[in-house]
This record gives sequence, structure tokens and C-alpha cells, in this order.
Amino acid sequence: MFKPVMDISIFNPQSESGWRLYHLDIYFIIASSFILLLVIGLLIYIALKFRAKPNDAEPKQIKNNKLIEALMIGIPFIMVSFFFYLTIKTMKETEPITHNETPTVEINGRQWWWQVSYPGTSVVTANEIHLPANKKVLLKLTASDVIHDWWVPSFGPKMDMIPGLVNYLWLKIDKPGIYEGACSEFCGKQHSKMRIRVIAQTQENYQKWLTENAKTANIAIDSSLIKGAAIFQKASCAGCHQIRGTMANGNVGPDLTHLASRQTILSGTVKNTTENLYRFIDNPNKIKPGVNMPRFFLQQDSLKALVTYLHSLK
Amino acid sequence: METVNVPEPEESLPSTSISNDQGLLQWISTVDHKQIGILYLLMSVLFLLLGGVAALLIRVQLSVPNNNFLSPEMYNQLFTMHGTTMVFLVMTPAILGFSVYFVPLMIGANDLAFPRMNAFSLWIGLFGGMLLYFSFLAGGAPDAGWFNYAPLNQRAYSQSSGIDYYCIGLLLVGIGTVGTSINLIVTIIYYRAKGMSLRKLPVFVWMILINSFLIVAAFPPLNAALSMLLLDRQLQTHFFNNTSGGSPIVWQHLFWSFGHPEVYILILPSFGILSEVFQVYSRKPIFGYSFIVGSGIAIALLAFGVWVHHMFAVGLGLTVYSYFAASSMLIGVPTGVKVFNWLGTMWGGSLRFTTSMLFAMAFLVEFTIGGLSGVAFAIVPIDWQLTDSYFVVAHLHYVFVGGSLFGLMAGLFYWYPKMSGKMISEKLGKWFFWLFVIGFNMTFFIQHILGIKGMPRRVYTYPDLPGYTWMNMLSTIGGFLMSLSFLLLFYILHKSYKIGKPAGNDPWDAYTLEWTVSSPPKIRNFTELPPIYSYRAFRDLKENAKNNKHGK
Amino acid sequence: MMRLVIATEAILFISLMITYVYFDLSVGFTKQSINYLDIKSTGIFSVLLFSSSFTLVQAEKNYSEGKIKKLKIWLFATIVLGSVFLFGQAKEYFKLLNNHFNISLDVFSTNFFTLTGFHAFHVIIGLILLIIVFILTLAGDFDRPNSTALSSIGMYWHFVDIVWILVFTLVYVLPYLLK
Amino acid sequence: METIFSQWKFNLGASLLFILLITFYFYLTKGKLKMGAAFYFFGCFLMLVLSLSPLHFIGMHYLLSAYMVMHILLLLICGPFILMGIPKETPNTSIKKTSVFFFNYPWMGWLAGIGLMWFWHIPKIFDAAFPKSQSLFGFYPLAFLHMLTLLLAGIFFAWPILGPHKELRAHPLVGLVYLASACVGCSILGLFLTFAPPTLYHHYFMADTFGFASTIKHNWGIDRAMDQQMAGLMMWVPCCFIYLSGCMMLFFKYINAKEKPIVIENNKLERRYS
Repeated sequence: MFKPVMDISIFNPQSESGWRLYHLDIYFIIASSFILLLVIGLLIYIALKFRAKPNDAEPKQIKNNKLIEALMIGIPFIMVSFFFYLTIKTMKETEPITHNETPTVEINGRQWWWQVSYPGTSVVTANEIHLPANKKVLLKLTASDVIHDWWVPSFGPKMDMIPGLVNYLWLKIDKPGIYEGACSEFCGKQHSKMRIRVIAQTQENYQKWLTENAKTANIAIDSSLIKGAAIFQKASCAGCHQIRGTMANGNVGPDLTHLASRQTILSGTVKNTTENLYRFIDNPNKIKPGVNMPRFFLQQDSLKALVTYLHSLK
Repeated sequence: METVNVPEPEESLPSTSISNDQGLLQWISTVDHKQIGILYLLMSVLFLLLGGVAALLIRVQLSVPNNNFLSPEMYNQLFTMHGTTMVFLVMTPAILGFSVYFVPLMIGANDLAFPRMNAFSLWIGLFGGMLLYFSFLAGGAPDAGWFNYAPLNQRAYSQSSGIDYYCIGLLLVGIGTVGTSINLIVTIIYYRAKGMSLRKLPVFVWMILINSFLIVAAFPPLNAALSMLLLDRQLQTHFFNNTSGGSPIVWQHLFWSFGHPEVYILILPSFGILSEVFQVYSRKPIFGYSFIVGSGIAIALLAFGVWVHHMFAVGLGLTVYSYFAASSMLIGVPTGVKVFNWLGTMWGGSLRFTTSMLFAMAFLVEFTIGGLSGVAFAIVPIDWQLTDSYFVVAHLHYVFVGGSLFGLMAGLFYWYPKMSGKMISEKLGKWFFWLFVIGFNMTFFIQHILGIKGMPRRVYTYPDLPGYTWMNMLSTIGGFLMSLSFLLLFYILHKSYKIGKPAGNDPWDAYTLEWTVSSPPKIRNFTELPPIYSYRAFRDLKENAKNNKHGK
Repeated sequence: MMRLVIATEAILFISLMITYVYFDLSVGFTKQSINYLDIKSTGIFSVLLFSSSFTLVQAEKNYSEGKIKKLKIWLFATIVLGSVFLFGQAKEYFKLLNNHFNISLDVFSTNFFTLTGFHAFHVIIGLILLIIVFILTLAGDFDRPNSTALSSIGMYWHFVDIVWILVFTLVYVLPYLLK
Repeated sequence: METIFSQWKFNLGASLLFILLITFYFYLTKGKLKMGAAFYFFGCFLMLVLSLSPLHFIGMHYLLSAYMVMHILLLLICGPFILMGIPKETPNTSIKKTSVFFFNYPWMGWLAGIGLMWFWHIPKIFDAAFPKSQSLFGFYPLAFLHMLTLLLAGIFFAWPILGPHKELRAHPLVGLVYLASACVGCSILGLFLTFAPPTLYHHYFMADTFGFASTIKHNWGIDRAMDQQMAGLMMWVPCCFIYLSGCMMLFFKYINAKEKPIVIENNKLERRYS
């Protein structure tokens, strides 16, 4: 199931706040279509009715009409006031103030991937965000380098991640599934390839996933894996990436402890297969131009061993 | 017996003493407001071509998913330059061009108050634009978007010197723009024809007056921000660099406290042009003169209190947002007043559907769409969904193109006979109109839906998700239609200039003073002026004459 | 026109000062750096700058009365006072730089140098304008009392002074008082 | 239990001020009621009611934003109302002189209004201006001074726009600039309050003498940071809204005014077109 099951759209709300905003959207669309149709209708009517005829005398020089002016100001004013009320109401409901609650998940935007950690556990992962469905969760959003932005259209609001600031977002996902979004604030070369995948699970599955992922990585025993593991440590992969339970504890690139359990790599842009991983490590810049990972010019067989090792990290 | 004199500075104007031969040197050294106005328009066309090519390249890259036509580096430079160019080097000079050309003519003055400064402002602005483009040769254009958010604009994330050129170029453009605005304000306040009180100012001039005040007040925060950015990049200061105590938010505040008024700076002159066009082609006075002008002032005053609506997703707190939501929604009211006043102007008139009028009428529809999607962004929760998505791209193009540019087009077709002395081909003009309107809507309307479907803006490519491909392809085709229509426009302008019918002084039976003089006007605009009874001085003159004839 | 120039410049300074205050209130602001500043000597130099406004008013008055000789004296006095102020600024800068207090040290230094630097830059412009008028006066080309040049420059000069009152209060006096 | 809304407290300062103002009126008019007296008394009365009301109580002890509402009402509502009721014809010339003064120096009015507003919001001064605890009869000299000056500033600020002598008011377009620049001055202060850290005014961190702190925090959901933000925004947006409405009013007054018709004969152009 690589394709996300959901149709990405703000009109396909899948969370509590998504629904709230959806209703507001609909109200607004009704009101604005009314105004737009009024303008177009009047325009067409005027164009048909008041077309100049040859030898027309100069039309009556009406300069003003107080009543019409009052209506012109009054009616939009009332509409605006109505929407102001709705704005305040929806805003308060969607984003209640946080009072030092512990966030369920902490998402840190990086150029160009997401670091995901779960406070209270040792779980650190990247790009694929597992969340429990049908439960109110609090997201803590931060950034390490430039401004990123969290947006899953089906969930409603987006929220900027600004270096030096901490933002929070409440979220209650309706039902399990895979939801897709993308970074929405321009963040440099690979802004386009910074997709978000949220995997919403039932409470049990989510807990299971958490315990599974809290474990350290399997130690490479198999001879085919030992070679890859050694390359990983030797070729300075370990300087940037972390594999919990080994010497590798870098914090620059994504945590790879359970890499093989992810469905996608490279911020949700390609399927997590051995070929894709192979092609990426072979020449990172070719697959993802501008990426911070350097090219290591590994021999083909060492590369294969490395990929095999990485793919054993279930 | 009292005669009306043309107001003039005590010393004779430099422009009126120069010779009239049209050599290139004379164009370069000119201080005549009409020639400078035309130079402004030509500058605008030059950068329109550059910015348009950038836009086309962008659309080609986005026509299919996972395209490799442009590298991400190149793409980022192109969209940054496209935005910067269109806002600062196309729209602004076009507006200044029309105002520098027509404001003195409409108020019965012979030139701007400071003709030499007028020339200086033009050339320094052009120089700034050139400098901005020079960055392509100097290692790379700016690549952080036209609003250039910190910390992406810092040296650590944008190593090429593009953003330094962005700072210097825009500072120079800013100096030129502010200089011209000051010039216009002084001209409008001190050099009006005798009897033309502010109550009798044509609406266009009113809008330019308001607009110039807006420019004078809005550019300083930008200049401050640009200076700080330049210091950050050149002297390693700590304004926007969060790792050493600076704040990226400050950049956003400063930039948008300029940036939002800038939107109104670009739209107000179009409001003015439309007000003239609607009057003349409906043969009626503007409906609710005081409301049109008053709403212009209201917009200008409110414009400085709404900038945070660009930052609704930043997380500044709901209290702040609710106030700014209120002010941002409020600004929709005077804008709506204008739209309905124009409809009121047409109501009961005798409408002539010239190309100019068609653009004005199309403006009403396109701008209403842009305005309504603008109100959507004032509604905080909707903004949370749609900001920084393709919906914003659609919205801002509906405002900038569907609003400002349609207004300027109406102005171009309205004033072309006056500027060139030749009538413009109406048949070809209508071809251009329809091609342009269809191309424009095809390009941008679909982008609303792309935004709703979750496509973020400023992506150099996108995955092959359901719907994305055909919508982007459609948009690209529309983009090509639009550029085709621009080629047609240049052809029309050129051809009309060569073989168009002579226009005569007053081809449209118009209302304002510029139509009392020859087309194109002589270097000394006025030797005589009619008495001014209202904001339609020329119409009063013709009307009185007619009545006198009947009386006799 | 000069009023509009001043209006736009005023907004520029307001922007800069707001930025200063914003950072002043934010966490990363390093207040201890303020101790480097020498409020006393700068205070004296500031008084000189303020008095230059007074001398310029005298110059304008004499000019409008056609007393060109007195105009020269007062103009010269203004220029000297302005230059002495700039000298004071330069001295302060050199002292700070010698103490390794440079613009890229921290957020305070960044703001300090930008704000005072921008002001000094405006003082220089004002001085250049005054010197031009002064030279014209010496050359005898500036003796008809109907030009608005001097009053325009005067407006500008007073504006620069007022800005300095605000900057001085903000950067020097307030932290000193609130210490 | 007493609720916060039943905190009507006697305020000696305000009552004194009220009596003073009334006396002043009759001193001006030598005991007669003149045109527009209703405005004057309404302004005074509003001032009195506000200062006795729970709003004042909350503003004094708990919420900066409540204080700010008071402040805006005093400065921008009470002041102008009192001004509107000041009679034009008085036995002595002090009113006329004031009008002439503000006609010549309108910026003094501006400075009075905006300068004073800024002055009272300097944190140290603000903290000093309020009683540390509830004193006898609620009289506290600095607080009294604070109120008096605010009211006077409101009156003087409005004088060039709404002064009793129509012919001595500022030109409507000057008035427009006057109010618009006042809006800028007020916005900057509002901005400052909005984005400053919430510890700006120590006054509101004092001991909770009356025991309403938790009600406000939990039932109303207003904490210190939010309170200060609200106050800043109050100063910024509604305050500016009042100024800007004033601007629009002045503009319409200007544009709709009748002009002297111009009489010009025998114009050359006119002849050519006939």
C-alpha cells in the first residue's frame, strides 16, 4: 500500500479541526459566490441593457444616492462581522491554548526532512509520523535551520516551524489511514521534495509500534550484514546518522534504527526499496539535488553490502 | 476680466526650454514629464519581457510531474526573480509612468514640481533593476523568494551574492520610487490649475495622491529591513540570524509592514484609471465621488494595520490574530464599496464597449475573485489551510494581474491615442482582450483548486498525485496563451503607431484636462486652461459651449 | 518636499528603533554590553549637537533679515558643532572597536552600531548640505533672502537632532537609568 | 460570595475630579447652562461612573487590558465629550485664548495627547502611579494626577479638531494628518505592549489582595501574557479605529463642503469650443 489511501484536499477533512475548518470554508464559499454572482449578474445586465445606441443623448447625470451607498457599506459590513464571529469561534475551538501539556510527538523540520521524536519514549524516527487515531494529540513543532511548515490538508490548519520558536498544534485524527501533506514554507532547494506522511493507527497498533521502535537495532550477526555494518561505521555514515544500539549516534541526518520498517525514504518521495536506497547512496545529489549528504564513491559490492545491512534494520 | 493662468514655478521649467528633436540623446537627457513617463512605460515593458520569460520557464518546468527541465537552483532563482521583477520593476514603473505622464496633464500643470529629480528617480530605478539582473552574471540570482524570508536569506543558506544584489537593487528602486512619489505629491498639492480645489480633482489624481503618500510611508520599513539584511550578510551582524540571538520574525514583520501596503500601492492607481474609464465610456459622472475617494483614503489608512495576516501561520497567538483578522476583513469593505460604485457608474449610462472599457469590465469580475479570495485569507482558519499553497499563487495573480494589470491595460488603451497621437486598432485590441482574458483565467483559476488539493507553492516539481498533472498542464497552456496575447499587444501597439488613424485632441469625448491639448501633447502642455467647475472640467467646458450655442 | 523626505526618513528611524526595542526585550539581548558605552562623554557631545540646532535657527533668522555676515558666523558655528559631534561619535566607535566590541559581536552591538551609524550617516548628509550652503555664502552666491534652501536644510537638521534625542534616550539614558 | 462585577468602590479622586469639573463649568458660564451642556455633563458623568465601576477595580488590580479600556475611554470618549460641551461664549476669554493657542500650535495638542499616553506607560512610572494596596477612601495622589492629566490630555488632544470655536479649528485635511499621525504614535505603543515580555508592569504581579486572581485566570482564561497582549492590541486597533473614523469623518466633511463658485468670463478656450 504505497499510495496514500486518501484524496488530498481540504474538502476531504479527516480530523476534528479539519471538519471545523471545512464548515467555515463552506459558509465562506456560499457567501463569496453570492457576491461574485451578484457582480457578474449586474455586469451582464448592465452590459445588455445600457449599451450605447447611435445618437444617444447624454444619459442622466446621477452623481450619488445616499441609500445605495449606505447599503453598499452596510451589507458587506454585516457579512464581514458575521465571518469575524465565525473566525474567532473556529479559531478558539481549533487551537485552544496549551498549558504545558506534554506533546505526543515532537517534529523538527530540517533541510529537507522531518525528525520525529516521541517525548517520554526513546523513539526517534524520520519522515513517517505514526500517530494514534481518534485521540487528541498535541504536536510540538520546531525547526533547526530555516523555516518549514507543517501541512496535511486533510487535518486542517498548517503551522510554521520557525528556528528559535516552538509552536504547538492540536490534532484529533478521525480514523486510521495514511495521510499525505507537504512542507509549505519555501525552505530552499529541495522544498518540493519535503513531503509529509502521517500514518494513523488504532491505539493498540500505535502502542505496538512504539514499543517496537523503542528497541535498539538488531545486532548484525549474519556475515552478509557484518560487512555492511562495518562499512556504515567506517565510511563516516555514523557521523551523521544514528542507529540506536550501535556506535553510530550522529544527529545530522535521519535516525536509521528502524529504517527498513518505513514505507518510503527521502521525505516520502520514493518507495523504500533496495534499488532506491542503492541509487540514492550511490549518488545522493543526483536523486535529491542539493541534499546535504555527500557522495562517498563506494565500490559496488560495498554499496550492496551497506544497502543489505540497512535493509535489515527492521 | 479674469483669465486662468497655468500655474508654473517661478523659474522657467528646464523641460520647456529644450529643443524638440527626438534624437536618442534627447530621450536620455530629457526632463520632460511626458518623455519620462514613456521611458517608465518602456522600462516596464523591458522587465515585463524578462519577468515573463521567467514565468514561462517556470510553467514549462511545472507542466508535467517530476520534470527535469530546470534544476532546482535555477528554478528558485527564476521564481524569485519573476516575483521581484513583476512587483518592483514592472508594476511600479508602469504605475509611475502613467502618473508621471498624466498627473500634470490632468491638473493643468506644465511639468512635475521637480523635473530634474523626476529624471533622476527614473534612472536610479532603472539602474537598480539592472543591478538586480546583473546578479545572474555575478554567480547567481537571489533564490529565496520575493519576500526573502530569514533565515533562508542568510549567507549560510544562500551562498551566492544574489541576495546582496537584491538588497542593493531594491534599495535603489525604492529611492527612485519614493523620489517620484514625493515629486507627485508636491505637484498635486502646489501646481494645480487655478480653481481646481481638491474637491475637483479627477479621481485618478486623487488615487495617485493617496498612493504617493502610501509609498512614502511604506518603503522605509523595507529599506530598514534591506539594510539590516545587507549588514547581516556583509558584516555578520545578528538581526535575523536566530542562532546568535536574532529573530527571523523581525524580518517578516518589517517586510510585510511594507509588503501589504505595497499591494495597495499597486492597486490604487488602477482604481483611479478605472474610475476615469468608466465615467467616459458610460458618459456619466462617477457614482459617489466622495465615497470612491474616501474609500481610497480608508484603504490607505487601514493598509498599515493588516500586515500580520501574512503571518497567520507563524504562531503569534490567537489574540493577535483576532485583531488582525478584524482589520483585514474591514479593509474588504471600502474595496467592495468601490466595485459597487463602478457598477453604479455604469448603471443607466450609455456604454461604449471599447477595448479599454472591456478591460475595465473584466477587471470587476477578476478583481472580485481576487478580492474575495483575499477576504478568505483574512479569515484566520481558512488562512491556516491555504496560505503558502497554490491558492495564494492564484489569489495574488488575480489581484496583481486581474486587478492592477487589467486596470493598467484599460489605461493603456484609453490613453494610447493621447500618448502616440494615433488611434489604436479596436478590432485587434478586442482580439488581444479575449486572448488575454482566456489565457489569464486558464492559467490561474485552476491554481485555486491545486491549492485546495494541497500543492504547496514554490515547488520546482511535484509528485504525480491525482489531478495534479492535468491541472498543471492546463495552467501551462494558459500561460502560453497569455504570452501569445502579449506578443499580439506589442504588435498592435507598434502597428497602430505606424499606420493608425490620427487621433485628434479628444477621440473619446472625454472629461478631463489632458484631452484639451493636442495628441501627443507639446512640450509645453498648456498655454490656456478652461475654468474649472468640477472634476470633469473638460466636460463642463463642452457642455457650457453647447448650452451657449443653443441659447444663442 | 523636505517635510515629505523627513516623513519617510522618520519612518525609517522608527522602524530601526522598533527593531532595537524588540531585540532589547527579547531573550538573546546581551545587556552587559551596555556597560561599554560612555554616557558622559557622549552626553556632552549630544549637548553640542542639540546646541547646533539653536545656532542654525540663529543663522536662519539672520538670513531672513538679510544679515549675511552674521549668517556666515552662525552657519560656521553649526558646522563646527555638527563636526564635533561626529568626532565624538568616531571617538566612541574607535574606543569600542579597540575593546573588540564590533558590529558582529552580539545582538546589542548589531543594533547599537546600526542605529547610531544610520544617525551618523544622516548627520554627515546634513553637514554636507550645510557646507555647500556655507561655501555658496562665502562665494557670495547666497545673499538674496528668498531661497528656501536654508529653511529646508534647517528642517532636516532639526529632524536629525530630534532623532538623536530619541536614539540617545533609548540607547544610553534608559538603560543607564534602569540599571 | 461577592463576584468581581459587584466591586463598585468609592473613589475619592474621581469624585473630587467630578466636582471640580462641574464647578469649573459653572465658573466658566457664571452659573448658567449653555448649549451643549449635556455633552459636558455626559463626559463628566461617564468619567465618574467608569472610575467607580468594577472595570476600574479590575484595571487597578488585575488586568492591564481593563485598565487600557478605561484609559481609552477617558482619553478618547470622555475628553472629547467634555470638550464638545465647553461653551463658546463665556464671560472670560480663557476658552477663546485656548482655541487661538491650539489654532496656532495644533501640534501641542498632539503632543499632549500622545506624549502623555507614552509617559504614563513607561513601566516605572506606571507602577508608581497606582496604590500598592487599597488606601483610605481610595485616594492616592499619583493616581488622581494620572486620571486628571489623562482627561485633560483627552480634551487638549481633541481641541484642534473639535474645539468650541469652529473658525479656529484646524483645516479638515490637517486634522486628517493630525489624527493619522496620532494613530501611528498610538500604534507604536500598542506594538510595544503587544510584543514586550509580560513582566513589563510589575504592578500586576503584586499579591492578590482581593482573591479574584484565580477566577480571572481559570474561569476567564486570561493569563498575564494574554492580558498584556490584549491591552497592547486594544491600544493599537480599537484606538486607531477611533482615530481613523475621525479621519474619515473629517474627510467627508471636507469633500462635501460647498465651495465658492468661481466666476470667470471670456475664457479663450471656452470661446473656442462655442
